[in-house]
Order: sequence, then C-alpha cells, then structure tokens
Amino acid sequence: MTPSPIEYTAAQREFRAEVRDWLAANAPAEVRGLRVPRGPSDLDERLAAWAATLAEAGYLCVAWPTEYGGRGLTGVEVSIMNEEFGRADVPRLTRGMGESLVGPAIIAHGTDEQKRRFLPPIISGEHDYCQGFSEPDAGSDLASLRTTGVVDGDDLVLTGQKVWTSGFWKANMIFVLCRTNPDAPKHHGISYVLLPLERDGRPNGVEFRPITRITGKALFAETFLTGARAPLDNVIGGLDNGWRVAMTTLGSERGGSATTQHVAFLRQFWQLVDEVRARGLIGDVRVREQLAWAYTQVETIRMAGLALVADLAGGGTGRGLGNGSTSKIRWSEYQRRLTEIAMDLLGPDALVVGDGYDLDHWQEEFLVTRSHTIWGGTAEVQRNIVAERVLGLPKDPAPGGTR
Amino acid sequence: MTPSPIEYTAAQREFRAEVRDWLAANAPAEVRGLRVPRGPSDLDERLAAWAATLAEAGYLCVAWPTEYGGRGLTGVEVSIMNEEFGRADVPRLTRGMGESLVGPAIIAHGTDEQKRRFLPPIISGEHDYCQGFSEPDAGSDLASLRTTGVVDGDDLVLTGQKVWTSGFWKANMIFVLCRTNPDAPKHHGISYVLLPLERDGRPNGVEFRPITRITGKALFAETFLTGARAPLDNVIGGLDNGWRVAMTTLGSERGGSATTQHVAFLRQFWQLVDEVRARGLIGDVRVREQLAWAYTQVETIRMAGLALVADLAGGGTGRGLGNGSTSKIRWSEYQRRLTEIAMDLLGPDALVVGDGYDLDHWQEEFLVTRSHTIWGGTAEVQRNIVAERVLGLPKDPAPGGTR
Amino acid sequence: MSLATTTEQRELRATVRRFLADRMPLTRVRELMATDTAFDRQVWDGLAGLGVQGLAVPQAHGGAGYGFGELAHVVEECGAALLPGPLLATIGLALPVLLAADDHRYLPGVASGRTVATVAWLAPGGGWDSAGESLTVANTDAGWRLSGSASTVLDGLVADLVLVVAGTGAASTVVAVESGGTRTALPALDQTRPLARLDFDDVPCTPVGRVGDGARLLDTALDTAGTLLAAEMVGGARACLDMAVGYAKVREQFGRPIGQFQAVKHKCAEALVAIEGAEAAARYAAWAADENPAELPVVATLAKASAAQAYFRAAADNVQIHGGIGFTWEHDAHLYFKRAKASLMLFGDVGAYRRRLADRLGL
Amino acid sequence: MSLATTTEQRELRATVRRFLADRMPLTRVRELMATDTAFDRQVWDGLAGLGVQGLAVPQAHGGAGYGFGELAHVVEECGAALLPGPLLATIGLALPVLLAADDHRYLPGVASGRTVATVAWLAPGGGWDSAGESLTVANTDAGWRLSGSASTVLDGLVADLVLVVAGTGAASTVVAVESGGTRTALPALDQTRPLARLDFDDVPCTPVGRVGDGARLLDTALDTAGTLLAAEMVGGARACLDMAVGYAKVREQFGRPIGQFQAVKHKCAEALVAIEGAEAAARYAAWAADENPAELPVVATLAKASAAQAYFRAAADNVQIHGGIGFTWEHDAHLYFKRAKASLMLFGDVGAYRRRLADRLGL
Repeated sequence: MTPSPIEYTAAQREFRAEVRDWLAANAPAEVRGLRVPRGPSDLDERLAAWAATLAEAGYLCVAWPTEYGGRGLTGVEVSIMNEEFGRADVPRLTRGMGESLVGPAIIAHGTDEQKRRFLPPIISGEHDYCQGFSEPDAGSDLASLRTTGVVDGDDLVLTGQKVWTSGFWKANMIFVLCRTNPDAPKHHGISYVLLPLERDGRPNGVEFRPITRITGKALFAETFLTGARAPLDNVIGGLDNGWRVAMTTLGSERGGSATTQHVAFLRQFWQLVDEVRARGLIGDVRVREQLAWAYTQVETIRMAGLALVADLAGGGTGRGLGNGSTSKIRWSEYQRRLTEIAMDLLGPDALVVGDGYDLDHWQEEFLVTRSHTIWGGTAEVQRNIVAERVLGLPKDPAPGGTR
Repeated sequence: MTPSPIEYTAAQREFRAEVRDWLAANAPAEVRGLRVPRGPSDLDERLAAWAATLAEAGYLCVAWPTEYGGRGLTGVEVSIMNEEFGRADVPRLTRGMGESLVGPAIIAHGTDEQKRRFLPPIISGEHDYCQGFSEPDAGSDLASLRTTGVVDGDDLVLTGQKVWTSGFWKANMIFVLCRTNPDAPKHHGISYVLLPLERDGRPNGVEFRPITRITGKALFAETFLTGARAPLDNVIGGLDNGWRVAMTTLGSERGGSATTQHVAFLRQFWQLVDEVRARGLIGDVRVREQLAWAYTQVETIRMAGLALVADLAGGGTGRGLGNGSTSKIRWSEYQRRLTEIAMDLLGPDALVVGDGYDLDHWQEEFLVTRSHTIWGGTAEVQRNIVAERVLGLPKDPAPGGTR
Repeated sequence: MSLATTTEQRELRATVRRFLADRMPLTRVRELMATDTAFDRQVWDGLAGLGVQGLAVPQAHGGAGYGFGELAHVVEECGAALLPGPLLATIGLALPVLLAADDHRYLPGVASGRTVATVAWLAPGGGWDSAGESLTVANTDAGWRLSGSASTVLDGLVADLVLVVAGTGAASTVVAVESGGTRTALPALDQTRPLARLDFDDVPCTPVGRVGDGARLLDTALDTAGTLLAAEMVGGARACLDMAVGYAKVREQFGRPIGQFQAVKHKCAEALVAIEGAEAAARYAAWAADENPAELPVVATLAKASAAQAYFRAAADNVQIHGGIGFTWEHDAHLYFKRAKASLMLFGDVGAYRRRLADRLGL
Repeated sequence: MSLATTTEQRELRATVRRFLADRMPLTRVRELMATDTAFDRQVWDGLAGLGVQGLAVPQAHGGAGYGFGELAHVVEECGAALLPGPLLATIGLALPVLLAADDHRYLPGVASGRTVATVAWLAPGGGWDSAGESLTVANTDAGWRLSGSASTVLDGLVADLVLVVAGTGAASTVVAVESGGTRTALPALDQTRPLARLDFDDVPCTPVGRVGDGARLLDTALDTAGTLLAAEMVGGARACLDMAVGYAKVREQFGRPIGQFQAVKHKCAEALVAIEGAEAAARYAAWAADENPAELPVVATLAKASAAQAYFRAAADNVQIHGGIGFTWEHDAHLYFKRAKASLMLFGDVGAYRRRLADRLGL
C-alpha cells in the first residue's frame, strides 16, 4: 500500500470504514460512474433517488450539528467522506446552497422555531433553495444592493431585481438579501429573508428570466421580485441584521474537498494526454513541457490539500496552509490556462462544435473557465483579500464606504 | 536597394546627404566602432575629442533652435542623423542632461541673460550637468521633495539630500529642484536652480557619495547639499515656479531614436543566436521558439519606430502611434525577459563571473534590466500614465494631492 | 510607398466604417451567426461597390491596383465590426494564390466581387500542416479529376470558387473547382466565421498555376492571409479595448468607477501596449506585401502571432472587466472572445507560428 | 509519518532560526561573500552541534535517524537567512549518493559535521547534462586513478570529500577524492554559493558504490538536491515576500503607503499564491524522500521547478517594490535576487525540469 501523508486518528479511520461499508452495501449500481451534470438532465431522477437514500442514511448536510439533523462532521471527516465516495465512484451529492449557505445561517442566527421549520426540509429536499444575493448594479460590491423589503402587516414585501440565480429551474425557495432600512449605512439596514416561490399554490411575485451564458446554456436567471411576500417569521437574524447573517460560513469547513479536488483535474489531464497521443504530438518538446506544467499544477493542488488535511487531522488549525482565495486563484487560473492550451493542441478540430452549439469538454471548459475568475468574487477581489487579510497590507481607501 | 517604408521630403534627403558627407570627411578612424561605456573609461579622451569636433560642426544640441546654437532639427531629422551615425558606426554623442533637460528648460523659461550665460557652455562642454531632482523619500512622487532653498541676499542657499545622481564623476554643474516656499501647495513653491559644484575654485557645499548598484558598479551618487549657494540669477523661470520648468520637454522630440533603437537589440539578438549555436542548442524547439519570440519583439520595436517616423515625415503628428510610456514598457520588458532567457540558455557558464565581479554582457544586462522598470517612472507609474492619459481612465484618488 | 497612413486610406477606412456601422451592426452579425453560411450577399455587394474586393487586384485584371496596405486598413475595420462572410477567404487566401499563380481567369471575378472564393487544404482530423494529405488530383483521360476530403474550409459553403491544394504524386497542385462535390457545414465555435467540409469524388477541376507548385502557392497564400488576419485581429483587439475602457469609465463598484482601480487600469494599459505593437507589425507586413515581398515570409509570420496574442488578451480582459454580464450570450464580449481564440488558432497557434518564424530566419 | 509539521519540527526550526539570526545575520553573509570560500567553519560546527548535518543519516551511521522532512524545515530557514556554505552540497548532493551507494566509510563524518562534501560532474563549458563528459576514471596497476576537469562544483574549494562522477567506458562511476588535483575558485554571480573548478591529473581515488552505477547515483542525488534546494528556495521566497510586504506597509508615495496600491497588492498576493504552492510541493517531496521514495523522481522534479519560479518572482518583485533602493548593492534585495536566479538555473532551468518531469511521467 502507498504510504499516506496523513495520520488519521482511530476515530477518523473508523469513520472511513463506516462510510466505505455503507457505500458498499447501499450505493446502487445505477449511480456508479455518474457525473453530476451542470444543468437539467435525464439523470435527474436517478440522482434524486440517490439523494433520498443519502438523506435517510444521514449523508447529507453532514457538517451541520447532529441536533439539527446533520452529522457534525469536521473538515477532515468530510474529506474522508469525499474520498470514499470517490473511491466507490458514486456522486457525493449535497443539498446545494440550502446545505452550504442557508442552513448554516439559520443555525447561527435563526430562532428555535425557524430551525424547526426550515432545517428539516432542506435535508429532506422538500425545500430547494436558489440564491437571491447578487444584483446587476452591485456586482462585487454586494452591499450596494437595492432590492427593497417593506413591512406590511406580518409580511415583508420584496421588490427588486436579482441576478445570477443558479438552479432556478428546480428551486421552490429563494434566499434573498433586501434593504429594509434605506436610511442606515450601507452594511446595515439589510435583511436576510427566506422567500417561497409560491404561496398557497399561487405564484408569489417571483419571475425568472433565464440568462444564456457564452456556452449557449441557460443555467442562471435574472430574478424579478414584484411585491413578493414572505412572512416576517422568515427573516433570519432579525430585520436590518442581514449582512451578518449573509456572511455566515461554517467554521469547520476547512478540509472538505481539499484531498479530492485534484481528482477530476487529474482525470482531465490524462484525457488530454490521451488526445495528444492520439494526434501523434506527444513527442513534441513544447507539448511535453506544457503537459508537465499542467501536471505540476494538479499535483500542487493535491499536495496543498494533503498538507492542509494532514495538519487538521493532527489537531492543527491549518493556518498558513492556504485559504479559499489562494486556492481559488490557483485552480481557476490553472483550468483557464489548461483549456487554452488544450484548444491549441487539438488544432482545427477544436474549432468545430456539435449541432445546436453542442460543445465538447475542452470547448465548454475553455469558455466556462472565463467565469471562474468572476463569480464568487472576481480574481481582482480575491487578490485584494489575500493582500489585505493574509498579508496585512493596508486597505484601499473606498470612498463609497467600507468593504 | 531595399524599399524604404518612409517617404522623406527632398529637404530631409538633402539633410541625410549632408550628414553622411560630413561624417565621411570628418569622423576619425579612432572613434569608429566605439560603444559609449556606462561609466568612466579609458575611451573618455577620444570621446571628448569627438564631442568637440561635433560641437564645432553643430552636431550637438541639434534639436535646440538655431538662435541658441542648436540646429533646430525635427524628430525626423534627428532620426536621420541617428541612422547616419549608425551607418558610419561612430558614436552619436550628446551633451547628456544638459542637452536634453537643462537647455530646453532654459530655452522655454529662462531670461535672455540666462540663455546667453548658460546655453553656449552646454554646447561647448564647459558646463557638464548632473541631476538633482530625485530624493530618497520622494521616489516616483517627485513633487514631495524636501530639499530647501532659502534666499540669502543675492544667493539661494540649498540644503538637503538628492539621490540617483548620474554622471556625477564628470559634472561641474548640477540642476536642482528645491522647495523655496514650504507653505505653498505641493507642486507650487518649488524652484529650479542651476548650481555650480565649485565657486571661485572652492567647493560649494555639494558632496557626492557614490551608490554601488547591484552590478557592483557605482555610476550614481547620493548628493548632499549643505548650504550650497547659487546666485538668484541661476533660478530658471522665477522663484516657486520650478515645477513647470522641470516638466519642460522638447516639443519636437518624437522621432529621434525611433528608427535606430532596435539596432542594438538586433545586434544583441544575433549575438545570442551565435552563442546558442556554439552550444549546439539551436535545434531545440523551445530554444527556437524563444529566439523567435525575441526577434518578434525587436522587429516590433523597429516597425513601431518606422511607422512613427513615416507618419512624421509625411507631415503627421504621430498620434496613436505610441508614446514614451508604451515604448518604455515594451523595450524594458523585452530586455528583461530576454536576459532572463539568455542566462538560462547559457547554463552553468552564466553563473560564473570574472574576477572583481566583472560581468559579461548577459550577466550585466540581466541585472541592469531590473532598474529599467524603476528609473524615470516605475513600470506601475508608466501603466497609470498610459491608462489615464492615453485611454482616459479616471485618475486614482490621491489623498496626498494631485500627481 | 510610405508606411504612413495616407489621407486616402483614412477616408476609405472611414467610408467602410460607416458602411459597416449601417449595414453590419452587431445585431445583424447575430442574425447571420444563426445561419450556416453567415453570409449577407448584399453587404458583400455593397463592399464591392466600395471597391474593397478589388483593392489589391492589378488594374489589368479588373482591380483598382492599390495594394494590401489599403486592404489592411479596410480589414481592420471589418475585424472591429466582426464582419462575417468570406472576405478573408476570398482576399486573404484565394486572391494571393491566383496572383502568385499568375492566373487571369478568375481575377476579374474576384476583383468585382462577383466571385466568392476560398482555399481548401486541411485533412479531416489533421493538424494545420496536413495540407493535401487527404486530397489527390490527377490528369485522367477525362481531364483533371479531384478526389478526397478537405476540412475546416473557410466559407466553404458559399464559395463560388474553391481552390484545392491536392496531392499530385510527391508534390501538390492547386486546382480550381467551381461545382461538384458535397459541401457540409461544420458548426463553428466562432459562429461569425463559418467552416465547411468538402468531399470530392472524381470531380472535374482545372489546375491553377504550375502542376506541382501547390506547396509554394499555399505558403504564399498563408503569408498574405496571416497578414490580413493580423490586421483583422488588430481591429478586433482595438474594439475590445474600447469596449473595456468605455465600461470601466462608467461601471461603479465600491463607490467609484472601476477604471480607477489599478488592476483594471493596468490591464487596459498592457492591452494597449500589445495592440500598438501588433498594429505596427500588421501594417508593416501589409506594406511589405506590396513593396518588399522578400520580407513577407518573416514579417507576416511574426505579425500573425503578435496580433493573435494581443487580440486574445484584449478580448479575454474585456470579458473579465465586464464581470458577470460579459459572460452572457446577450453581451457582445463573447463574440469577440470566440473570434479572438479561433483566429489565434487559425492556420496554427502562436507556438506554431514562432517555429515557422525560426525556420524562416534560418535559425 | 505525517506530512503535517510536527511540534518537534517547529521547535527545531525555531532553534535554527535563532541560531542563524545570531550567527549568520546578513551583515555576516556579506563578509563571507567577499571571500572565495564563503565558508564559516564555526557556524558549520554550530549547525553540527544542533545536529543538522546528521538529521537524515541513519543512526547506524552516526546520524539522528530522522529524515529529509526534518531537514527540509531546517533548509527553509537556511534559505531565508541566505546561509552561505556547503550545506546543500554536503546534505543535498553528497549524502544521497553515499546513502544510495550504501557507503559506510564517509557517512559518519558527514553526519557529525566533520566532513564537508560535494559532488562534481559538470564538464567545463558543458550544459547541466554534461555529466562525466570531461572526466575519466580507471582502475590501473597503481589503483583507481581520476583525470579530467569538473566545473561549477558547489563549494568545491572547501569540500573535504569530493564525489566525482567520471566516465568508465560507456558508463560512469562515482569515485571519492579526498586530496589531490587542483582547485580553482570560480567567482560566482551569486556570491553566497561559491563555485569551483577541479582539475585532476591521475589522482588516486576510491569507487563509491558499484562501478558503472554513476548515472543512477547522480540521478538519485539530484532528486534529493532538488528537493532540498526547493525547500531552500521556498524559505528565500518567503523572506523576499516578507521584506516586500514590510516595506509596502511603511513606504509612502503620493500620500499613502504603497501597499495600498493594487499594483503592489496584487504582486504580493500572486507571490503568496506561488509560494504556498511551491511550499506544498517542496514539503511533499521531502516527505516522499523519507516515506515513498518511488514517488521522488516525479515530485522532486516538479517541486524544484515550482520553487524556482516562486522564488524568482518573489525576489524580482521585491526589488521592484523597493524601487531605486532595491537596486543598490547596500540593500539586501539583490542578494536574494541573485540567489533566486542562480538557484533557478542550478541543475537545469525550469524548462529543463519540465522536460525531465515529462520523461519521468512516461509521457
């Protein structure tokens, strides 16, 4: 056996065995080898069934505390779970933003009643959330949002426009940031609301207009809120306190995908090697150097992940071993450059797409990678974060307020 | 004959013939093939004699108006002159900063008396200027200078510290910016003074302390002014008006070296090809690509220069055809990257220097090129200039005042 | 002839710019993109009316007798407008083959805009250097006959005249095909530059130029095509930089226009430096095509690579500076981005052009 | 053994850092730079006192029996301090040759710090792959005799033991030379890492390892040397970034600290991203050297290239961020800059390492 660079505790090893055994016993053959598609697909039913199996066995929302239906897993344990799902070659599903964003916000800031009301439906899949944070005029400057929330009796009435709403085609809930106090400073006066898309079976003033991306696919939408109503009970963390709620993240999330992120990249790398070989280009010195460069990037991602999890597994904090921003910069720029190179290597063939603008892996990734340095904080914002928060360089003076 | 991409006027062609004939008749064999060294050298006497010959024939300060002893040459004519000197393989000497900076400032802002007193000695070489603008704490932010100038009778008394004074070892004059009005805004209250290094044969409170650069050579100095005295008559443009004077440049300077700048780069390129060939590396695909890249950069510099001079020769303004900043970014980054590559290509040999830290061409340029993105406005400042002045992007808000 | 832009060139350029602004706004480009041919015959005829197709054709063959210097300026405008259609194929590829082959038959048609032409040489599944690998031509009892397949043929669906580089024994020969064979659209990543696959089975054809001279003719054509493609890319790059700068001046984030941030500023400044250099090279190459053809193989090669880098960077940065909106189909940034990448790859990527340059320098 | 840094490693590191801060401040480095040997025997003995040289030597041979994982942490500190002297030559080059050759004679001396050792293989005027080209060794009646010249020998002037890779017929063999031959200082661009040329004329020597096994031993040594050099470069890169960030916080231009400008910020952020990646790779390679040697040829190779790029960038940006002062001899920025470039080139530049990696991946 290859020696492991991570020394797991007995409990962690036991957990690994438990996951492995469960998967061996419960993962149906029909989900083996499935890759979760980016958009609606004919796999959806199989994946939904698999998600229900996972939910029942407690393999969804695993980082949530057990008292809220989660499993209270640490980052290291999540990484173990990811590894085992990978080894079994079955999709490691989650409840998306409901699991990663809404749940943690409710757990940190919700009332007991809200926790009872909103957390179980996330796990069961009954509530499927899409995101209502971004606005067209706000961009990276999220706090400059303009959607308004006006109290009307027991309801909050929302009006405004959101954008980059992903997963809209399957959602029945949307979590929204809106301005409930226009007179307060930029970061105050914002509220965090859970808004149902329908009330009493009737539309609730939420309209999606799909946005086609440069790949030709429409996986995001503009969202128009026109007098959409949510009970005030759906405001998390209290009125005007939404910014803090929105900034909630799971404290224990480091680790997670650190040891498995490279797997897909490695598969992709060898796919490129195969294609290059098939074209008889593998002997070309420059091609070899470019491939070696790519392999180095993938290995660096793997090694950085191992170092982090090794530290966490040993009881460390992971300090100094990277963070969300440096990791994002690393993989997003790698993927971008790799796909540029791949297109060049594949030559004339790479200029031809399928009917209906159907793109192959390289073409699609070549285009999609342009978005990776935009969503979730542009590459420029990520560099500011690294410089200011990690290196302690002074903040840019921002005339419009703090960031 | 190779067709020329520049259509010269009859007068310009005549001027070329005149220069060529003069050089054929007057350039001594002993200056042929000489390269002007960066520092003091045993060539100095020969070069001084050649400069005297040029001065007498009117081939120094050629861009100055004829009424001040210059030749009133346009940028195109200067480029022709540069080409002919290159063709004859003789050094195209100038009177350095006296010619390029001090003279134009006097011509634009000096009194008649100052013009009579200061211009002829620059041409003759009697006054040799070094520069007293930069200060240790000012850097790119030149206007934050602190050297003081206090009026004392008919004199201005200068106290302070300057830095990056080049050519100090041969200078007998220094042109200085000093603050004569500490209460005025940053860019006002500065004066431009011509300061002799000696008065009546005695030291005038100017001390140079050579600064050794990372090449091991000391071609610059820190300059300490301790009660150095200049007559008020030596203040150009009037007290407190020095910033405008310092910003003076020759209006007609575009063209100039545009068609000859690439010559040295091309020579250097072929030198690298020879060295690579001698090491048996010329067949290596990656080496070939790197050399092709280098050749492309040199050609781009040549072609951009030709386009500019072709436009000027045709009566154009050269608008949109580059400027000092884009040109500087282009050649400085080319030279930097080229020397990095050259060092790599030359391998182990490039790690060994001569006795007394004597550097070969590649080693010296590898180090010197680090300074090209610092002096005369850092690479960052150059990019700001391009973005703001050429592209019209909004200025950075500078809390400390304008730039 | 000077390298400087003449008043006449400036006026021609302005005329073409106005014509394209009127007849080929990006909304129209998008309509054409949705078709297999992306060809607007009326706009093509309009350009012919302005004399574009005949600019570099000698007067003796019905052209205006100007040169590629003029054409480069026009093509810069076409690149900025993302003009779809067979201009590059006709003028960049086919015309230089005809000129180099000293062919008189087809030149008047090209000059007048009557004939849309292209050149076919790539083997299906092959690389950019697969010229003639899948095509053979022979002189049979029934006359010259062509068989085999060509892939990635620019504007192959609409070309009235296809010049095919096909193997004749160890060498290759260019033959003209006016009809016959099967033409299949190849949906293109860059929908503004349609591609096709052509299949020939014993199709009648006529040699153009000397038999066995195909490789030389193709090389010449690629130099000219590289030169005009460089000009087109420079025009596109300028358009991208203009878009990015325009947006950076008005888009506010954190209370100020994003153009005030150095990250945006320096991106734009670097794009300008690259574009200026590429423009100098592209225009010089066009000058050389007219005035100093001996220099063309070197300067066209480096101009193409430089323009490709400048365009791709400017187009990519334009997407980035626009943020999320720049990643939508609705916004025009992606049209340029795809054109930039496809143009960078066309005839060989930057590395391939560098190698070609090294060879041509005799390194 | 875990990849995580242990408390023991942290303490060892801190001890070495304190020792170097005390005994090898940059003022002392500068004194040593001015000498041919750049060697401070007392500091060397001091490091031996801390057990550094013996860390990765098995206890059976007088070492501490720890591994390269520990050594990498120490070497990071040495790199940050720009420690001159033969640590890399002794531990990175000579030690792995001795270990791989299963040589017992010299290991105790190396472990105790008594023996300064190096490896010589480069042909004068040759490239990094010129191993043994100018050196031959033969078993004569008078015993083993070495002739020829080796260039660019790390710390060749002060080494008590020189392991020479010399040709034996078609293969090569490592031989140990303890005295004899002529040693000439080669003034180095990076004065903190002295080089020498060694000339041998029929010099007595002793084979180390099997005759004909020289290439394998050298390869093994280069993997370990690459690993430790990567660690050293990561340490140096961190030091550069610290210098740059520290300066950017206090240096004011245009009324604010330059660290507020995005151009400076983003430079520093990019340096950190590169350094973090290089650090992960360097530490992983050191871990592999101890725990999974089969992986070492691949991971050492990529670690060396990554660290080289990160260090050079950090060192160059450090000069740039310091502006004029960073270009002076007096300022320490150039010491790191020269070390960075020389280290990048040492044993082969980034491109050469990429090719090696492709080979080792079996591409």
